[in-house]
Amino acid sequence: MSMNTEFRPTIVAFCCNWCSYAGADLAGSSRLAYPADVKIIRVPCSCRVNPMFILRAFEKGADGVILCGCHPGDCHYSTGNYYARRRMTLLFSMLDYLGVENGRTRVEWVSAAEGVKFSETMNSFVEKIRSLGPNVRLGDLRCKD
Amino acid sequence: MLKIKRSDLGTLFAKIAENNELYLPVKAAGKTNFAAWDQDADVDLDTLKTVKSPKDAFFPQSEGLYSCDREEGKIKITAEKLQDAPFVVFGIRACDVRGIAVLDKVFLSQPVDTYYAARREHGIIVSYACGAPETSCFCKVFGIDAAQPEGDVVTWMVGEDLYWDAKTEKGQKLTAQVAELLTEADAALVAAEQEKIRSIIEKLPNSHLSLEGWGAEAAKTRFDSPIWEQLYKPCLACGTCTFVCPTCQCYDIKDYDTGNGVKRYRCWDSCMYSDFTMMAHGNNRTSQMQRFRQRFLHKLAYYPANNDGMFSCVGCGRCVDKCPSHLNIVKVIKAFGKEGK
Amino acid sequence: MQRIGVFVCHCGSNIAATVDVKKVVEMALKEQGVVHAEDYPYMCSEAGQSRIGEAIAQKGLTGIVVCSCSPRMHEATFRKAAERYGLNPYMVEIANIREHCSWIHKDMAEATEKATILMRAAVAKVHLNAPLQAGESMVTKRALVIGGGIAGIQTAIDIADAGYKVDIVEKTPSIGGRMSQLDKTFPTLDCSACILTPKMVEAAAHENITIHTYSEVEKVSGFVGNFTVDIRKKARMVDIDKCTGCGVCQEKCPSKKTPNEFNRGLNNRSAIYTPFAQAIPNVPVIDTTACIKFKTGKCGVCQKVCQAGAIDYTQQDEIITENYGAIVVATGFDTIKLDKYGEYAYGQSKDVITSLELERVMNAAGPTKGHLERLSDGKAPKEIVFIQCVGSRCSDDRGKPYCSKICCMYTAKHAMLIRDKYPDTNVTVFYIDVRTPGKNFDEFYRRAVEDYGVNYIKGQVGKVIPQADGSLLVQGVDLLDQKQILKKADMVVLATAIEPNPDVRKIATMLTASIDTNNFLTEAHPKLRPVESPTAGVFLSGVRQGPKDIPETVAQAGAAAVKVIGLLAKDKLKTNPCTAKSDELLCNGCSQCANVCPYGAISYETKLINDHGIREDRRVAVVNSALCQGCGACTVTCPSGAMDLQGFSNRQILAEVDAICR
Amino acid sequence: MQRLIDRAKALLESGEVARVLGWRKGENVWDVEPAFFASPEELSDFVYNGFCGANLSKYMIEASKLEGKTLVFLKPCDTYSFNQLTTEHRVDRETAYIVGVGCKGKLKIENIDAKGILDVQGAGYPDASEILTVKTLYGDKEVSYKDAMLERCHVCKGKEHMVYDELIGESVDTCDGDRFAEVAKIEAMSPEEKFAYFQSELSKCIRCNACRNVCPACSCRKCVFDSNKFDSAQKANTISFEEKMFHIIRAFHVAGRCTDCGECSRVCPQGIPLHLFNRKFIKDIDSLYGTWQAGAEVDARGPLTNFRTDDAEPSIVTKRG
Repeated sequence: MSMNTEFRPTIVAFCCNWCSYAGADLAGSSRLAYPADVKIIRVPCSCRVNPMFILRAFEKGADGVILCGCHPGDCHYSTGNYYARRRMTLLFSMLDYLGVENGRTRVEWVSAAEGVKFSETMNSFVEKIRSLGPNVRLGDLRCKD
Repeated sequence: MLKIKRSDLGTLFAKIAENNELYLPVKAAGKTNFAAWDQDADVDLDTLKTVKSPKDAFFPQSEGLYSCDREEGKIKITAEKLQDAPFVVFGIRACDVRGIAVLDKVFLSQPVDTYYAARREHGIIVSYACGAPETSCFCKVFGIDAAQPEGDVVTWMVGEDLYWDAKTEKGQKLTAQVAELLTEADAALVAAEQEKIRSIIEKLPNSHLSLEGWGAEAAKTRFDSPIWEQLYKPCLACGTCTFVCPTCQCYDIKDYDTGNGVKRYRCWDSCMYSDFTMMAHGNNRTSQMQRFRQRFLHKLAYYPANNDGMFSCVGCGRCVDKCPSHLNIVKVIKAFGKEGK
Repeated sequence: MQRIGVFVCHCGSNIAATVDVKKVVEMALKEQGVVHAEDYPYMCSEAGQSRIGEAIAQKGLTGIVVCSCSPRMHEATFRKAAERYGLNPYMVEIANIREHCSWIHKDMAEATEKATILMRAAVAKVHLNAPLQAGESMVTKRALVIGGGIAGIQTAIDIADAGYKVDIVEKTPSIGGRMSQLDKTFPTLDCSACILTPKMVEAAAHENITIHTYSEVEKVSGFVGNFTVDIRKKARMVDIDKCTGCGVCQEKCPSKKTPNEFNRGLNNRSAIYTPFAQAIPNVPVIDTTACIKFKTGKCGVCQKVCQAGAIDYTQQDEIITENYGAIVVATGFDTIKLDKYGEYAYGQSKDVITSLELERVMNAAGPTKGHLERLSDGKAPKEIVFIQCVGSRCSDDRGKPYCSKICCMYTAKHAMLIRDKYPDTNVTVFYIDVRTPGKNFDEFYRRAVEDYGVNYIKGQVGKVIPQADGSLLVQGVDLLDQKQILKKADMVVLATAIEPNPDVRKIATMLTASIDTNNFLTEAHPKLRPVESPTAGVFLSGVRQGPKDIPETVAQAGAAAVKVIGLLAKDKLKTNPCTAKSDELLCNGCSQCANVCPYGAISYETKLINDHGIREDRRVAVVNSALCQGCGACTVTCPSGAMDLQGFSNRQILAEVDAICR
Repeated sequence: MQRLIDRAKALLESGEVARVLGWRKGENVWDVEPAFFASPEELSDFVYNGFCGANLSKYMIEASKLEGKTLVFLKPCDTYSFNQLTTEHRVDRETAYIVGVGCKGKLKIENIDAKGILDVQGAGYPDASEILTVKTLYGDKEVSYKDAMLERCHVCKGKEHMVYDELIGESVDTCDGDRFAEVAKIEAMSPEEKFAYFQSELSKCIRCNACRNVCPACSCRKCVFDSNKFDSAQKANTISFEEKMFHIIRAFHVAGRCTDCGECSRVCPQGIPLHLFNRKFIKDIDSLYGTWQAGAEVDARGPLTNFRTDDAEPSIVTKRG
């Protein structure tokens, strides 16, 4: 299925501590595999993720960035993911507008009970990034040599 | 005096580019700036002033100095390669040629800036007389003749011909490379064109600006003038004037962390910025008035004090055109002139 | 420069079978600042933890990275260990190489490479960690309960019984709330007043409870453990200490034309009044908008007839300020306004009433002395139609999207009581669904249908048309029989949706407690922290949090009390040090961060700032670390980067990003 | 114009205001500069004409710190910025005496495609004429006022002042374009075309920060791109990524706060249509979260510090295609 078996993307996943990080833990304890290309960064809440972090990841060579948080309405801090949702919607729309392939960024709500969803999400995201190929439009060339 | 048909310039550029990197005014996304030439470049010799001056060719806005990489627990330092191939900058106006002379005094005096020196050594300046000077021009004030620029080769556009006159050894070498495309020409037509240019320059509103009171002594007499307090107020503290200026030469040195090492580079800095010359203890210029004053006194007093009275303004008028608040050196010169101080 | 120690756990074979731990150790030693790295079979064991201690002592470590299981599992363990060995606990970071690596990958080379990268990210983060100290704040051992209904009363009694002082602030002249207006309660049909009044008396008599009736919360400041509250005690015009509650003033009062709120405006009351006979305190108040003395200056009858000399026309509102450790919001509900439901003819016909009005009609102390009669002509109704879901489960903006939860049950109660007392009166109920989850609830409903012959029709009523003869024509549909129904009725009762009391926004804003789109207060967690507000120290009790019946309300009131007791039992509170912090030099004072803070933890001060030699007064954000829960919403809202989150700082997260991407 | 000067003089003389913030004559009709006038005499240099495009709201940040009130002349579009700054506590309404001035559209000298311009006749206020007569070194030329107008005036938000103490002068509706047409045109491009378009525009950027420094929403005391807080300090681009980062983040920071005053595009020395970034966010905000105009009212809560529980998911970007 994979079009580009040689290409091993770098993928950064920001996960909120209370839902998605726990969901990733559950995926782990349930032994639900997903590619090692995904590296998780723990943040307290999806609302902690600054657009700067995402652009920085791309700058330094990430090929895809995914943000996972509690389902809307379930935020540990009650409202954090609502703000994150607006911020990411606008940011992703801007990246699309600038001609960056819009599959390179994603937001997914994953609860602590959704180990299966976490694993499936990561599998499908990696698949998408592999099909898009390396990120050339948002990277900083200095990091590539 | 040699010449080439305007319509054959594409061939000339291609010929030059065979042996040299070639930079010239290129229009891209509606604005003309000096850029590397290629077959598809939209060469623009009609726009009088490129947005940025051609100083980039010798003193780029950003340039790598060296990089540090970790190797087996040790740090390996690799210096950036110096310019070692010839390159031609075509179409530099008289004021901008003088601008390079201003930079030379800074970067070529001891200690010599090796990055700049290498570029100057390998760079060939083909200057280009100003067919239609603009309202904002005031190069005459600084003794610059827009009709007769300096340079390794000087060119004029007269009618449908480009006239070519090599002035230096470098210029002659370049001329030899393209000799097959050039034909002998009558210098009298150029002289007539020069007369036309000079007559327009006489009519420019700022051609007779008085520089009285400026120069080395202004550092003392005008530093504490209350006029600065009046003048600076509209300044937004952006760097437009410094970045379009052909003579501003301040730079900052920064490190870029690539994750595997550090690339040290320098980039233009602007004395208009609040963090200009910021040091651990703070900043020696704490107000925008002080920063504003610094820029103009540098051009009109400090630089002349250190360089035999040579001003580091060349009257190109880019700041006059580009300042978002319409502040500029002409207004500064006039403000002091009015006061008669 | 940090001196970092990296400890790689085998977790038996959980990690070591998939990750080459030796290789991770080897790679760790190549990282900048790593002065010690080792692997160990079980880092979480006593022996494993002591390895950390040894390395701290011998190598002078300033930062620790443990590559092991999820930080959700053992971060606290390793932080405590570090503290035990003299290192600030917040200098420890965990690289999760089990759940996020060894357990999901099979290929050893791949898993080892990933583990190495996760280790690097943690090392990069530790480089920027700073020691953090958990702060402490004192706890004022007194609680405030806003609202004196059954929820508030129960919460107060439970807290008071545990030995803590509690104040109840009640807006109306008496405690008792909605429950005092009810006639009987489902599913037991016992008398509401009979079970409520003893609770009211108990609260009033409790040595730990102070009741402020006819009072409102005016201002709240402070934070968990340390709230300061201004309470406005409205002028009663009656001296609460002198009044004997004899009631003569109310009898003699010449102004008797004010709609009686307690009876939902179905009859009138005097200007000086107690809302109901069992009111606590049994001290009347003067409604100065109705009182002739206040309107014209002439009258003073009550003062003349008062034997106790308790009437005092000169009383003024009084503001008292009290300190509390915890606040419980139990402000209850009201029925929605029906002005958008013209089709039911409420307001056009006196015989179309809400269920709460029916409670008053059926109550012996109500406007009809408990006789079921039409309010228009006093005749006994022979046909009564109940309409369910009036404004509940509503898809447009006339009503509420939610189910009011109690209506199905009280309608069954009403129907049953009517059929029981007036067997010749027919009762028809139009419903969308009958919802009866709850102990003995469905049995109760079935009794209404089966034993009492209540006629339930699944379908909605389109229109109620008042007829010339005084009856009401009800147009409805029977969905099961697929037919139109035209029914003549003598009385129509609307099961009106309930909503939080309309003062909700004011109180929520004061407490910085968030409210949802329906104006119910939001829970800290809808499932796991249902009686806590996201604002620390603020708790929820009763219908203010969501629709519920009396037993649920009482249960929740008790739960809120337990949370309050748990808080008040502490002398000091430890505060989470991973809180937001504003850099005064960068702060614009623009207030955007406060807009997104769910806890009201950010305030603004004007301060003299010395910004690299420029001295000026600036408005800057200040974070109250006792209130901040560390979500980080403010940090992204802050354009200048002045606001940062300790423990998850911008630079720390960027360092992790860089380490992963390099 | 004389009415503005007379009113300013009267207010200065009565002591009601301590200074006047307006525009000062330049060497030519077009190079007017924002200026403070401290005395009635200085007002002889006051000017208000078609080239007074500069939005004076941002200067009120500093003026708010001074003793006494400042009379500030604000055009209709400038008042949005003033309100937004008031909302963010950056200016103090109490220290401003706002005279709302009429606007007939503002001109951009670069839009007058002529060499050696000496004078532009017909750019005055209130007697702006439909045809400008341009005197140049190389002969006279006629240009229509509309053609010489700033881009923003063609998509004007309207000539109503959102905040003022008094109004002086007439306005003329100049709106003759669709504010979001350019954005929609780019949205319709293929990713490759979009990328190529922005790459060519942004590669002109010289990081002079004029767009940032003129922007009334970019009112940070210290910009993140000047501080070490994010390791993001950048002075000049070294490669194209940094310009993109700068412009994306700048647009993001002002999203929901940008009033679309158009100053960024007006001042860019390289003519980069910077408003296309901000307007993209405005268009998205309007369509996703309901029409929003920053600065229309004081103390309104902006769309990025607000939410609805049923907001669109970020995946809408992909779905929209």
